[in-house]
Amino acid sequence: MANLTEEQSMLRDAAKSWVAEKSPVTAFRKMRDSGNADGFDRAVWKEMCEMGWAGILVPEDFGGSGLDYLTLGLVLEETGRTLTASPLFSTALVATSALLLAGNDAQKKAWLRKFAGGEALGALAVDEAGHHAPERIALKAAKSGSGWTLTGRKVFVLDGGMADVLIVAARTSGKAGDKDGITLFLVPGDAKGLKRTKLKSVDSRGVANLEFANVEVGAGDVLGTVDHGFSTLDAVLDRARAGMAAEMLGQASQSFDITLEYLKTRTQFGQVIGTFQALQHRAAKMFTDLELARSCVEAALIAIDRGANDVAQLCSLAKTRAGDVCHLVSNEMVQMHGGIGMTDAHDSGLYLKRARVQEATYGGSSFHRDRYATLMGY
Amino acid sequence: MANLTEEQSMLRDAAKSWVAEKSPVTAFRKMRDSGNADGFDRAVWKEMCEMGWAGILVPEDFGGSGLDYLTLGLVLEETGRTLTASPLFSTALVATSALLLAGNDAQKKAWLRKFAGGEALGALAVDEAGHHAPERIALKAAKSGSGWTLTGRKVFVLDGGMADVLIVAARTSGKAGDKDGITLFLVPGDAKGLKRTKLKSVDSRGVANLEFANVEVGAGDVLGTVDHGFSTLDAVLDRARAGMAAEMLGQASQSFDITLEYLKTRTQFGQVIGTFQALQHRAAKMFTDLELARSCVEAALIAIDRGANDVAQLCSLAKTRAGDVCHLVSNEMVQMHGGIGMTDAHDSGLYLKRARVQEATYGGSSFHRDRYATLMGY
Amino acid sequence: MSDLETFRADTRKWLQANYPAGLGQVSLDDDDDSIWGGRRAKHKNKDAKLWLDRMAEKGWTAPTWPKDYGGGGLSPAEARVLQQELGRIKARPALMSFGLWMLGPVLLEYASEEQKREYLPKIVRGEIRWCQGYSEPGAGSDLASLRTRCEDKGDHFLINGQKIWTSYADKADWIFCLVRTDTSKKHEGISFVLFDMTTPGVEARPIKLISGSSPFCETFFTDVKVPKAQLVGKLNGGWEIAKRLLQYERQNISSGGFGGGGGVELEEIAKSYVGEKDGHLADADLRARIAAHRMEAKAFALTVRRIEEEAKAGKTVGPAVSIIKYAAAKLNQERCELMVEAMGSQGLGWDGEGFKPSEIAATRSWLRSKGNSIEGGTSEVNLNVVAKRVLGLLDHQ
Amino acid sequence: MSDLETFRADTRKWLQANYPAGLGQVSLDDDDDSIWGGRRAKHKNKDAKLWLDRMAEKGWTAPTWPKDYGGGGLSPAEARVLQQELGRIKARPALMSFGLWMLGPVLLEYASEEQKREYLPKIVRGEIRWCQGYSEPGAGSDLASLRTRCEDKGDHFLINGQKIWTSYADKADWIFCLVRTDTSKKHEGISFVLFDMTTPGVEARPIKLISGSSPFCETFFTDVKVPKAQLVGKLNGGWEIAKRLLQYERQNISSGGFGGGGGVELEEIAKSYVGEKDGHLADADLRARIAAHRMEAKAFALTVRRIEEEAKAGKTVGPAVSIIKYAAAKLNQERCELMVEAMGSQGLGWDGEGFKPSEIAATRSWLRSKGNSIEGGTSEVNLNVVAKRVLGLLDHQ
Repeated sequence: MANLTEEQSMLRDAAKSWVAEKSPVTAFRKMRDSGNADGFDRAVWKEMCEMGWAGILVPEDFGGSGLDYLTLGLVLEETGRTLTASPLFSTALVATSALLLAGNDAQKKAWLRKFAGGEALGALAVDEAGHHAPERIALKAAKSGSGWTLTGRKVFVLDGGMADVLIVAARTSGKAGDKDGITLFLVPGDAKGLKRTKLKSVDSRGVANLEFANVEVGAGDVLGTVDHGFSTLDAVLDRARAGMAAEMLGQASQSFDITLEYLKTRTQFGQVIGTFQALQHRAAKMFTDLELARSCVEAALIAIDRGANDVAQLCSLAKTRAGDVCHLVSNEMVQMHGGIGMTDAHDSGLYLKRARVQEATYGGSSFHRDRYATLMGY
Repeated sequence: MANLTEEQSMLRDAAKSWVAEKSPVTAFRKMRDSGNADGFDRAVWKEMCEMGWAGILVPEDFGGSGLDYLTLGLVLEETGRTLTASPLFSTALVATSALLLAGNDAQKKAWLRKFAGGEALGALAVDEAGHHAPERIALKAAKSGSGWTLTGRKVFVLDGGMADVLIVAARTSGKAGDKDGITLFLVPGDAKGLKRTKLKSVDSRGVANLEFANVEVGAGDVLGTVDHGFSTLDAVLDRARAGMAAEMLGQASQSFDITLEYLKTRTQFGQVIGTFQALQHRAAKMFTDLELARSCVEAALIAIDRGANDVAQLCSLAKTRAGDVCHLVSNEMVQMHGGIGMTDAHDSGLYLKRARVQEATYGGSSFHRDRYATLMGY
Repeated sequence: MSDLETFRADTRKWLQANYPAGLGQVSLDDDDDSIWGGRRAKHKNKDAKLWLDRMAEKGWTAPTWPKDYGGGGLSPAEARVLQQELGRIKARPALMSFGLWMLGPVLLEYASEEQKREYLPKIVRGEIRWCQGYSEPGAGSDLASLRTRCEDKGDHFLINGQKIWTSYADKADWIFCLVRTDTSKKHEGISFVLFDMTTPGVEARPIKLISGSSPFCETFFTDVKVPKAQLVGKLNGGWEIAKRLLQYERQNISSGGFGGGGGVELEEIAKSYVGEKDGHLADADLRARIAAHRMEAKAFALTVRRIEEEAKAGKTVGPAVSIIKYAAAKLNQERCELMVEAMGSQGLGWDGEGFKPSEIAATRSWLRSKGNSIEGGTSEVNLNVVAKRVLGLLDHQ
Repeated sequence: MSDLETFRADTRKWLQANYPAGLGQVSLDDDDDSIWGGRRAKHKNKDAKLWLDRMAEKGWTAPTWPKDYGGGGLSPAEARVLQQELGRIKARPALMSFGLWMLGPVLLEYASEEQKREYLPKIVRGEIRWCQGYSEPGAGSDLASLRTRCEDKGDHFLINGQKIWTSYADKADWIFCLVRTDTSKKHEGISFVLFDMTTPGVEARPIKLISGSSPFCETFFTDVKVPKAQLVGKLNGGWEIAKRLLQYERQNISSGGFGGGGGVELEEIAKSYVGEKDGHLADADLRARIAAHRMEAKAFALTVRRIEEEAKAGKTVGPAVSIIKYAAAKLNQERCELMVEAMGSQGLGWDGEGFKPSEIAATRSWLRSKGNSIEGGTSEVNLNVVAKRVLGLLDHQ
C-alpha cells in the first residue's frame, strides 16, 4: 500500500466500513435478482454521494472536494471488493475527467456540480463494435447550421442507458482508423433521435447500446476542439483504465481472501484442503501477482495526479496486470471452491462474470500489451 | 506408442539396447571434453552404419533398406535419449531426403550408396542469420558458362564442417523474401572458395559457418529445378523438423525419467521430495505434455510416409509440441535436482543445452505457430 | 463372406428397413425426453419412439449385453460393425441413459440373478430412467466420506441424508445410490442401493449454475423406506461397485462432451469479430494464443486417436488414457475463454436484446466449462492419480 | 544548518579530498581482489587500496557499526546521506565482503565482547576475507539436516565433514560455519563456529557450473582442530544465529544480483536480431511475449520501489517483501530465456569464433540464471514460506 495522506487514509477507511455495512455482495445480488435494469440502486448511490464520493475529483468551486485520482482509486478499490454497482465509475471518474480535461467554463458549470451532488449521471460513449478501438470511431458528426448532426451507433456503453449526459466520440473528418478527425460532444441522454437499449450483460451492470439517428447538437456542445478530440479521449480513457484497474484490484483481493478462507475451512480426505502443497503454491503465486498488480495500480493513479509523462504506459500496465490477476483469481476461486463454486447461489460466479467484463472494457490485456510495446517503441 | 510393424519394433529395440550399451551420456560427455571438433565419434558412427541405420531411408537399389520415416524416427528417438551426437540426423535423414525428393539418377548414384555405407556425410545449408527463414535466402548463385558461381554465407550448419557434400539453398533470381528464385545445389565440402568455420556451440554438436567466395559448381550440380527449389527445400525441412522432433521427444522422455527417479530418491525435510504435491502435479503435467508430444511426432512421421496432404501442418505441430515439452522438462530437470543440477558434473546441463539448440533449429515454436496458423488460413 | 461381413450386410439391410425416414439426426446433448426414455417420457416425436422400440426389440440399445437380459448379445466385433453402420447413415441414437452407460455394466457384474432380470430389460427398453446418487455437500473429491445414513429396520432400510449434483434427479424414475451402512468404517461402511424416486420422503430440487439452469439437482432423503432386496452386492460392499461404476462414467465423460471444439472453429469466429490484416487475424497477440491452443487441441485429438488405435490393436491401454480427462477439461476451458475474448463485449451478454443466440450460447458455454475441471473428478485429483498410479510417486507422510 | 546538512557538507568535502581521482568506477560484480580484501589480496590497483584504507580509517566501510569495533558509528540517517554522497560522485565501493553483509551483523548481536573486538575491526579494514559454510550435499533446502560433525575434544573442537556452494572458499581467509554438535536433535544440535581456512585438514575445490567456472566450492574438513573460543553464541544454539544471518543474505540476494534486467534492454536486442516491420518487432509472437515480460519486470520494479517507500515511511515491512526473491528469480530466468531466443543461433555459442562476446555472455547468463530459483532458498521453499507465514496456511498432516 502506497504511503497515504491522512485524508486519503480516512476516506479509504470510511469506504471500507461503509461497503462492509451498506453494500455487501448480497446487496448486489438482490439488485441483480430484482431485474433492476438500471444496473444500480438509486438509494445506495444517494448515500455514496452524501459521503462526497461523487465529487472527489470535482473542484471545490463546483461543489466537489477537489481531491486526487489516488483517493478516488482507493474508494473504487473498496467498492470493487463487493462488486458494488454504482455510477461512481462512469460519472465521478470518467465523465468528470472528460469535463475537467476539456470542458469550458459553461460546460463545467452545467454538469460538474450536478455530478458532485448526485443530481446527474454521465457516461462515455466510445466503442462501436465488440472490441475496444478508440481510433476506429465512425459515428458521423456532420455540420448543420451552427451545430452538428450525429448519426451512427455506440455499443456496450457503461451506464449509457441511465446517463443524463453522454460524452460521445464522433468522426468529424477523416476515416475510421485516423486519430485526427475525432471530436467529443456532450449529448443529453434524452436527445431527439437517440435510441437507447439497455442490455442484460453477464455481470448485471448497467450497459446500453445507443443508436444515433440525426441527433442534433449545438456548437456549444463540442467538448474540446473539433477534429482534435483524440488526445483528450485517450487521456480520459487512461483515467478510466486506471480506475477500472483499481476496481479489479479490489475485487481480485476480495475473491482471493474468500478463497483463502475456504482453503482454511474446507475438509477433504481428512485434511483442510489448504494444507495441500499444490494449492498452497497456487495461492502463493496469486498473492505474488496481487502484490505486483497493486504496485501498478497505485503507480498509475499517482502518475495521473503528478501529471507524469508516462501516464499512458502506466495505465496500460495497470489495466493489464490488474486484469490478468483478476482473470486468474476469478478462475481459481471457482476451481478451489469445487462444485459449490459452480452454483449461482455462491458468489464465485458473480466475481468471475464481473472480471471478464472489466477485462474487456477500454481494452483487454492483448490491446494493452500491444499499446505498451508501441509506446515503448517496439 | 503407435502400432508398429515387427520390423519397426525390432529396429527400435535394437536401437534401445545399442544406445544403452554403446552410447550412454557418458560417451557424449567424453567426446565433448576431448575437444573433438567434429561433434561426433567416428568409431561410434561406423557402428551405427553397420547396423544399417544410415541407410534406413535409402532404397535397396542404392544399398539401403528402403524403410520409412517412422522407423528412422524411432531410432532418432532412442539416440536422442542419451544425446548421441552423430551424422545420423543430417546425413541419413536430411541430406538423404533431399536427394530422394529432388535428386536425378546420377546424383542419387553418386551419393546415396555412400551415405548408406557411411563413406560420405551430407549436410543442408539453409539459414544465413540467427533466425530460421528459408524464404529469405540471399546467397547468390550466378550463371557462369554452363555452371554457376556461388557467393554468400550460411550459418550454424549442422555437420556443415564435416560434410563431404553440402546441399546449398541459393538465390538464382528474385530477392530475399521471394519463394520463387531459390535453387538447391550440391556442393562438395572441399570446393575451392568455400571456407568452413567449425563453431563451439553450447551443446557441443558439430555446427559450422560457411563462407562462399565464388564457388564454382557445374550444371549437373543443380538439385531439382532452377528457381523452383523452395517446395523441395520446404519438404526437406519438414522431414528434418519431424526427425528433430523425434530426437527431442526421446531426450525429453529421458530427462523426465531421470528427474522422476531423483524425485523418488532425494530426501529433504525427512521426506522423499517426490511426495510433495506441488512437485507431483508439475510431474503429472510434464507427463501429459510428453504424451501429447508423442502423438504429434508419430503422426507427423506417419503422414510423411503416407504422403498425406497435411504433412506441413503436422511437422510444424510436432516441432512445436516436442520443442515446448523439451523446453519445459529441461528446465524442470535442473530445478527439481536443485544445486547438483547446476553443476557441469551433472547431466541436467547437457540436456538443457541440447534442448535449446534443437528448439531453434529449423524454426522455433514462435516460427511454427505462425506457420501453422498461416497454413490453417488465419 | 465372413460371419462379420454377413452381419454387416444384414445390419445394413435391417437399418434401411427400420430407421424411421422422418427422424433425421440430432446432436448428442439434445434433451428431448424421447431419447432419455423413462416413465414420464412424453415421446412427442413418434418416430423417435418407433426407433427406440425397434432397436430395443433387437436389444441393440445395449448391443453387447446378454440376450437373457434383453441385450443384443453381440460380440465386440459385431458391436463395432453395428456402430459403424449406424454412423454410416448418421442415425440418431435410439436411447441415451445412465442405465446403459453406468448402472447396467455394474449390475451385470455385481447384481443377483433376480436383480438382473428385474432391472436390465427395462433399461434396454428405456422404460426406467435412472439417476446417480453419489456426491454429497461434504463429499466431493473425497466421495468415500459420504454420510447419507441407511439403517437396517429389520424388514426394510431407512434412508436419511442429502445428495448433490444428481443429474436429472427431477426427471429420473429410479436412483442408484451410495449410502452409509456402517459409521465406524470409511470405505468399508458404504453400500450400493437402488430405489424408486417416487418413494415418500424423496425430494429433488434443480440447481441453478453460474451458467444458468442445469440438469443437476440437490436430492433430499427423509425417512425413505427401501426394500432390502434392492441392495446390490454385499452390505458394506458398495465401494468396490461405486469405483467400478466411476470408471464407466469417466470413460463417458472423456469420450463425449468436451475437447475437440466442434461447431464453427475458434479462428473463424475470431476472424469475424476481430477482423483480418494481410490474411492474418488482425490481433497478432490473440492469433498467437489461438494458434497455440489449436495446436494443443490437435495434439489432444491425435492422442485420443492413438489410444483408440492402440486399443483396437488389442494392446493393454497405455498410460496416456490417464491424462485424457484432465487435458480435455483444460482444453475446453481455454477454448471457451478464447471464444468469449474473441467476441469482445458481444461475448459478455446474459440474454435479451443486443446479443445473437450464438453469442449468448458462447457465454453460457464459457461459464459452464468452469465445471469441466471439477465434475467427474477434479483436475487436482486427476493429477494426483497420474502422479501416484502412473508415475509411482508416493503419498506425503 | 541542521546537523544532517552539516554532515552532508563535511562528507562531500571529505570525498572531494579523499576519493582517488584515478579510480573511476567499477561494476559491482567485478572480482578484482582489491575490492574483496583479505590476506591474499594483491591490490594491483593502488588507488583501490588507498580508497579502502581511507574509508576504513573513518569506519565508513561499515558506516553504522559502533566506533569501538572500527565502524563509522553513524546514525541510519547519516548513513543514508553517506550513501547519497557516494552515489553522487559514482564512487566505486571501497570494500565488498561477506563479513560486512552477513557475519558482522550477527556478531554484533550474538558474539562475545572479545570476539567482537577480535573480528569486527578486521572486517571493517578488509584484512580478513570470510566465506560461508552452510549448505551440504545432503542439506540444501533442508539446511538444518546438516551433518558436518563437531566433537568436543576437551581443549578444542574436532571438525569432520563437507560443505558445498561455499562461495570463494578458495580465496577466503576464514569461514563462518554451521556444524553439528548434537546428533540426537535436529535444530537444537547445531552450532556456529569460526575458523581459519589455512587450518590443516581444510580443502576447497572450485565447482564448475553448467555456465562455466564459478565462485562456488566444495569444501572438505578432515580432523580440523578449532579453538573453543571460536564458538559464537551457545553450544547447540547456532540455528538461531544461522537463520538471522540468512535474513541478511536474502536481503542481499534480492536487492542486488538479478531482476530489473540491466544493460541493453531486451527489446533493443530483439530488434537488432529479429528486425522490425512497420515500427514493430517483426516476430509478433515474440513481441507479445517480450511485452508481457517487460510489463512484469516493470510491475516488479514498482513493487520494490513501493516496499522501499513504505520502509522509509517507517511502516512495518509489508507482506510484499516475502515475494521479492521468488519474483526476481522468475523474472531474470524469463528475461534470459527471451534474450537467447531473440538472438537465435547467435545465442547458442559456448565460445570461440562466430560469436560476439556479448552473445557468449548472454548464453552464459541464461545458463547461470537457472540457479536463481535454487540458491539462497529455492522458489519452492519461498512459496511454502509465503503460503505458511503470510497466508497462514497449515502444514500437511
